[in-house]
Amino acid sequence: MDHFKPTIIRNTSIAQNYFELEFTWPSHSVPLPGQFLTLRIADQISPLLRRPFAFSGFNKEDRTASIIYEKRGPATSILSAQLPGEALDVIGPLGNSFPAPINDNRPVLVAGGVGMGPMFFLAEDFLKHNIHPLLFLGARTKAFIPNLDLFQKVQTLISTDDGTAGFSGTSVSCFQHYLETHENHQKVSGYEVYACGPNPMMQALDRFSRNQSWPTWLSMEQTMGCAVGACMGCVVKVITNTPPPQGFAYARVCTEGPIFPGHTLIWEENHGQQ
Amino acid sequence: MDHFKPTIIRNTSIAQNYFELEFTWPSHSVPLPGQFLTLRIADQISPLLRRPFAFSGFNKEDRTASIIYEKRGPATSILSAQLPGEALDVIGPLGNSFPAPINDNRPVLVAGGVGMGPMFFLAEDFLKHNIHPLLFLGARTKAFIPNLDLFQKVQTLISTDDGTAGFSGTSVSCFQHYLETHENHQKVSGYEVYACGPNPMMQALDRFSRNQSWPTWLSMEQTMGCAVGACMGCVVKVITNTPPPQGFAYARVCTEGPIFPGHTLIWEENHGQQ
Amino acid sequence: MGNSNFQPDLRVTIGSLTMKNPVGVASGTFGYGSEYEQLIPLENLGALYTKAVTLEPRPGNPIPRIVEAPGGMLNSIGLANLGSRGFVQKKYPYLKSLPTQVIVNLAGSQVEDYCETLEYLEEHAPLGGYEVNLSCPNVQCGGMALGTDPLQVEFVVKELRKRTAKPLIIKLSPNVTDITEIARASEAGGADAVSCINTLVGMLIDTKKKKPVLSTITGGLSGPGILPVGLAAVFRVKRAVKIPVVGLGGIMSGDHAIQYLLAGASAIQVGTANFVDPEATRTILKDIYHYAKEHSLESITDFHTLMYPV
Amino acid sequence: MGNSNFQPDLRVTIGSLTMKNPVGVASGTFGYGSEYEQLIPLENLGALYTKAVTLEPRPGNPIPRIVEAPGGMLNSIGLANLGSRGFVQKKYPYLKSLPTQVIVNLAGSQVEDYCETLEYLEEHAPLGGYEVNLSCPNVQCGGMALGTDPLQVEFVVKELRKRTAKPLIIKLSPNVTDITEIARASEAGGADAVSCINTLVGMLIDTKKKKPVLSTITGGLSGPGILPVGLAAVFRVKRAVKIPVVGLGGIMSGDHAIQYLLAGASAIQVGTANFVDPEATRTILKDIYHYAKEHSLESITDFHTLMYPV
Ligand SMILES: Cc1cc2nc3c(=O)[nH]c(=O)nc-3n(C[C@H](O)[C@H](O)[C@H](O)COP(=O)(O)OP(=O)(O)OC[C@H]3O[C@@H](n4cnc5c(N)ncnc54)[C@H](O)[C@@H]3O)c2cc1C
Ligand SMILES: Cc1cc2nc3c(=O)[nH]c(=O)nc-3n(C[C@H](O)[C@H](O)[C@H](O)COP(=O)(O)OP(=O)(O)OC[C@H]3O[C@@H](n4cnc5c(N)ncnc54)[C@H](O)[C@@H]3O)c2cc1C
Ligand SMILES: Cc1cc2nc3c(=O)[nH]c(=O)nc-3n(C[C@H](O)[C@H](O)[C@H](O)COP(=O)(O)O)c2cc1C
Ligand SMILES: Cc1cc2nc3c(=O)[nH]c(=O)nc-3n(C[C@H](O)[C@H](O)[C@H](O)COP(=O)(O)O)c2cc1C
Ligand code: FES
Ligand code: FES
Repeated sequence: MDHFKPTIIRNTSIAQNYFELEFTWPSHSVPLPGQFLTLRIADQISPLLRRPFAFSGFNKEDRTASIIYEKRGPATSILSAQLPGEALDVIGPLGNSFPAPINDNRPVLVAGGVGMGPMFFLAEDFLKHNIHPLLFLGARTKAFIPNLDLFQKVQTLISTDDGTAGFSGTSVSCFQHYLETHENHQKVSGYEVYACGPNPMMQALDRFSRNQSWPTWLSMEQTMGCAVGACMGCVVKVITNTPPPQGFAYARVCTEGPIFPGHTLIWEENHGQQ
Repeated sequence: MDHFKPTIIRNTSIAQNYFELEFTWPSHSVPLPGQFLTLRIADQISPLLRRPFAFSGFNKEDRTASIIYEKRGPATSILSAQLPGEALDVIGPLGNSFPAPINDNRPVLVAGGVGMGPMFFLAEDFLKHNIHPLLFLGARTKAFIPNLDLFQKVQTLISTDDGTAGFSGTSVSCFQHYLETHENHQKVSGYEVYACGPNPMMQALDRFSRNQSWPTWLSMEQTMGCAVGACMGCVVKVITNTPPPQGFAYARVCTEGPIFPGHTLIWEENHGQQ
Repeated sequence: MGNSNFQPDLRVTIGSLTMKNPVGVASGTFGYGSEYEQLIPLENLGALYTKAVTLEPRPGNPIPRIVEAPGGMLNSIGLANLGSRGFVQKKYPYLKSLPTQVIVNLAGSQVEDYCETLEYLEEHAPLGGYEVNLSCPNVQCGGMALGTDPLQVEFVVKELRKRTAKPLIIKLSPNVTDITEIARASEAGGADAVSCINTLVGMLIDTKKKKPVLSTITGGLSGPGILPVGLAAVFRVKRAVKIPVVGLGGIMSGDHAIQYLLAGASAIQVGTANFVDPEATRTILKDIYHYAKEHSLESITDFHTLMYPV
Repeated sequence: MGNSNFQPDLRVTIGSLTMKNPVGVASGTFGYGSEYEQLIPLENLGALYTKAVTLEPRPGNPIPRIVEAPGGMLNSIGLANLGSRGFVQKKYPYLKSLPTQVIVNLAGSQVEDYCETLEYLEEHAPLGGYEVNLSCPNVQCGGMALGTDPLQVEFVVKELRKRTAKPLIIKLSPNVTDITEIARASEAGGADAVSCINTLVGMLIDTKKKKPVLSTITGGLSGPGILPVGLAAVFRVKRAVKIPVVGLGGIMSGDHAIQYLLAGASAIQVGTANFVDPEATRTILKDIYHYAKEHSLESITDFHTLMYPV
C-alpha cells in the first residue's frame, strides 16, 4: 500500500451514471483483481472521508490503473467532473484479492451495478491466464449497461430487471436460466462463483451456490473510516470458531476482505449496509 | 434587495491577487456606490456563510454589475476559479450608500487594498454628476495596484508602503503630503472624505479629517451572518445619545452601514475585526 | 408511493396554538421578520421565533460576534435586543400583523426577569406564544446555569405557567449531561413543548492575532456540523416526555428536517440555513410535503411511527 | 520572527513520561500502529494512543458502524478489541518495539474492569502509560455514566493510581454539563493529565430506509465540525486544573493544532484526520514547529502564555 498522487488520463462516461477513470500508477505495487484503493476526492471537509473503489483494470506495461464508478452522491459527483491532467489522491492497493479457481472449476463472474469494475478486471486477468470465465452482468435497465470490447472476448450474458436488454430478470436468475438451458455445465468439473454487487444479489447467489457446493467469492462493501484496518469501522459479520466465543466475529472489509468466501458470511446482519 | 442567479460575464485578474468580476444584473434594483451584495460561493457546507462584496461598478444601460475582490481565503479562492457563463448566487443590493458631498466640498476618495472597488464606483458616479474627485489608492506594493482607465479620468494618487509605485507611504500620508504641497486646497470650500480600506487606515483618516472638520464617510467591514439586519452579528460600535444609556450602541454594518460618518465610530472596539 | 390525490395535513398543534406547517425559523436568525420580508413570503412560515427579548434593553456583546467554523458558525451576539418595552413599541405592531404564528423568545438572567418580561408581554404584546431560552451560552450570569438544573427549570416553568395560558415552549441546551432530565423538568413544570437544541459551547482562536476570535472567548456553535447532536437530543427527549418536541440544529435541507420529524419532532426550526439561503424554509417545506405524500403520511404524528423498530 | 538558529524544544512531559513532540494519534483511529506503518514513519509520532483495551475481548457493535456526517463522521465501533490477554499476545510485542510512546487506552463497564485490566497490563504489557476512557458514548452500561459523575471519576482514578506509577491520562467526555468538574475530580484522584475531548453523542437517520444509520441508533461524532467544542473544553479545563491537558477533537491542520496549544493544551491528538490524510500528523508537527520558531517559543508552555489577555 502506498499514498501518492497519480494523474488522471481519462474520466469518461461508459453508461448512464457510470464512469471509467483511468490514471497513472507511479507506484511499484501491482493491484490485483478484487483489491481496491481509496480516493480523497477534494481538499474539503465535506465529503470528508476517503472513498473506496475497486480496481477495474491494471496495465502492467503502461503502468496505468482504472476504476469504474457510479455517480451517486457528493464524492462521486465531484469526481465525475474532474479532468485529464488533474491529480488524484490515492491510497492503494488495499485489501485481499480473488483467488484462482480450484481444480478445473469454470469461473462464473456475476456483476451487479457498481460491482462490474472488479469483475471486468478479474475477467481480463483470467483471460491472460487462459481461463475462460462466464460473465453475467445485471442492471436495472439497458442504459446502465456499458458496451465494452471485453464482451467480445469473454462469454457475457447481460440481464436487466426491466428486460430492456438481454435476459429479463436478475443476474442470478440469468445464471440459473443459463444452467438450466446449457447442459454443458455437467461437463465442466464444476463452477466457481465470483461476484460483486448489491447484497441481495450476493446473498441469493451465495444461497444458490451453497446448494451446488460451488466455491463462492464475494466482494463486500461497507462504509470505511481508515481503510487500512485501524478503526474496525468497515466490518461484516462472519462465522468463526475462535473467540469471541459467540460463534461469530466481525471481519474488516478493508483488511480481511473485501473478498470473503460466501459460506462464511452471516447475511442477516450484513444486509444492514445496502 | 433581491435574491437571484446572475451569470458571470468576466472574472479576470487586475492585479496580483485582485480580481474583477463582472456579471449580469437581471433585477430592477439599482446598486449605488457604497452598497454591497452577498455571494453564496458554492453549494457546500464550507465555506458556509455568504460573503459580502461591495459593488465596484454598475452599468445601467447594459444591466451589468461588478465587484473587485481579493483572493484571501476559501470563498474567494473558489470564486477566482469560476468562469464566464457560470451562475452566481447573489443577494443585493444591500446596505446604505455614500452621500453626495455637502456644499462644494471636493470629494477625496481614499482606497486601501480591497477597499478600491467601492471607491472606483463612487469616482465613476461623481464623474457622471460632473464632480471631480481626488482618488488616493494605497497598497503594500506595486503588484497590488491595478492599471485602470479610470485613472485617466480621475486625478489619482497612488501610494505604496514600500515605495515601488507612486508615493512612498500610506494613502493617508499621501493625502496629507498632497495637501501640504498643493496650496489649492485652500481654494475649494473644503474636502469631504470617502474611504474604504483597512481599519487602521480609516482610523488615521478619521482622526485627521476630524481635525480639519471635514465630513468623512467610512465603509466598514464586519463578518456577516445574515447580511439583512436580522442577526446582529455584523455590528460596529458607535456613539449615541439614545438608550441603551451607555452612550454607545452597536450599529449593523449590513443595515445602518456599511457607510458610517467617521465621527460616530468608537475605534477602540471596532479594531477588533481587522 | 401514495396516490396523487392524497393531501397530507401538516398542521402542528402546540398547546392551544396551531401552526399551519412544521417549518419555523429559529430565534436570533430571523430578527423580527421584517428583515426577510423582501426575500421570502412570510406567510409560508409555520412559525417565526423572534430574537430573544429581555426585560431591559441589552446592547449585546463586544465585537467580533461571528466567525465561521468548520461546517458551521460561532456566534456571540449576547441577547442584543430592545428590551420588552422597545419590543412592544417597535416590533409588536409589525409582528402582530404577520400571517404566521409568532413565538416570542424570552431570555433573562434570573427567574424574576423571565416572569416580569412575560407578564409585560402578555399585557402589551399578545402574540402566539413563548419560547423560553434557558440555554443561551453567550451571557454571563445568564440563562445557562438556570437551564442546566432540573429543579430550577421546573420552578421557572411553573412560575411562567401561572402567568400565561399561551403555549410555553422551553428551549433546551445541548450542553448538559442529560438533556432528557431538563425536558422532564420542563414537562413537570407545565410546559406545552420543548425545543432543542440551542447552540453548543465552542471557541476558535486566531493564531495570527493570538487571541480568541470572539470577544467573549467562547460562543455558540450552530450550523450543519451540529445536526447529529440535535437529532440525538430530539430522539432521546421525544422518548422521555409526552409533550411535543420542536427540533432544530443544523437543518440545511429537507432531508435534515425529515430526519428530525422521524426522530420525533412535531415541528422544526431553521436557523443558520436562513443566512446561507433565505429560501431554505421553502425548499424544506416542499420536501417534507413530498415525503409525506410519497409515504402516505397523513399528519406529522405519522412521521413518528415510521421508523422501525426504534 | 525568530532568528534562524533558534530551535524550539517541543518535548512534552506528562508525569514520568516524555514525548518527543506534542503530536499524537488518537485512540481508535490508529489501531495499534502496524496498520499505518506502510504509510508513515511511526517514529515521528509524539505518542500513539491505542484502540481501547478491555478486560475481556469484545466483538464490538453490530453493522453499520460508521457514517459520514456534515463536517465529520459518526462511529459506533463499540470498543471492539481482543481483550487484555489478546492485547498482550498479539499487540504488545509489536507495540513495545515502537520508537514512540505508546499509551494504552483503557475502557470498561465498571471500576473493577478498569482496575483489573490495568493490573494485568502493568504486569504483562508495560508500555508508556494509560489513557483512561471514561467517556465512550457507544457502550451500553459502559464508561459513559461513570465518566459523568465527579465522585465516581475521582474514585476510579484513585484506584488506578494505587496500581501504577505510569502516567494516567483521564479522557474526558464533552457530553457533560461541566467538563471542568470532571477534570478537577481526575486531578484530585491523582491523574497526571486529562485529555479532551472524546466524541459528541450524535445520530443520523436514513430517510429512505426509515431507520437510524448506525446500528446503535446514536454514536460518537468526530471530525472538523467538533473543533470549536474541543477548543472550548481545553480552554476551560486548562484554567481549572494544574495538570497538563491533552487536546483533541477535529484537528485537521497545523492551524487547528496550534489553536489547541494556545488554548492551553500541552500535547494534541489527531483522530479522524488520519483517515482523511495519513500524513496529517507530519504536516501538523511541521506547522507547529514553524509557528514556534516564528514566534520564538522555546517550549510548549510558551504557547500557553502567548494569548493576551486571556
Ligand atoms: C471495497 C469497496 C469497493 C468499492 N468499489 C466501488 C467501485 O468500484 N465503484 C463504485 O462506484 N463504488 C464502489 N464502492 C462504493 C463507493 O465507495 C461509494 O459509491 C462512494 O463512497 C460513494 O460516495 P458518494 O459521496 O458519491 O456518495 P454517498 O452519498 O456518500 O454514499 C453513497 C453510498 O456509498 C456508501 N459510502 C459512503 N461513504 C463511504 C465510504 N467512506 N466507504 C464506503 N462506502 C461509502 C454509503 O453507504 C452510501 O450507501 C466500493 C465500496 C467499497 C467498500
Ligand atoms: C460590507 C463589506 C464589503 C466588502 N467588500 C469587499 C470587496 O469589495 N472586495 C473584497 O475583496 N472583499 C470585500 N469584503 C471582505 C470579504 O467579504 C472577505 O474578503 C471575504 O468574506 C473573504 O472570504 P474568504 O473565504 O475568501 O476568506 P476567509 O479566510 O473566510 O476570510 C478572510 C477575511 O474575511 C473576513 N470574512 C470572512 N467571512 C466573512 C463574512 N461572512 N462576512 C464578512 N467578512 C468575512 C474574515 O474576517 C477574514 O478576516 C467586504 C466585506 C464587507 C463586510
Ligand atoms: C446569530 C444567532 C443568534 C441566536 N440568537 C438566539 C436567541 O436570541 N435565542 C435563542 O433561543 N437562540 C438563539 N440562537 C440559536 C438558534 O435559535 C438555534 O437554536 C441554533 O442556531 C441551532 O440551530 P441552527 O444550527 O439551525 O442554526 C441564535 C443562533 C444564531 C446563529
Ligand atoms: C472510529 C473511531 C473509534 C474511536 N475509538 C475510541 C476508543 O476506543 N477509545 C477512545 O477513548 N476514543 C475513541 N475514539 C475517539 C477519538 O479518540 C477522539 O477522541 C475523537 O474522535 C475526537 O477526535 P477527532 O475529531 O480528531 O477524531 C474513536 C474515534 C473514532 C472516530
Ligand atoms: S475502514 Fe477502518 S478497519 Fe476497515
Ligand atoms: S449580518 Fe446579520 S445583522 Fe448584519
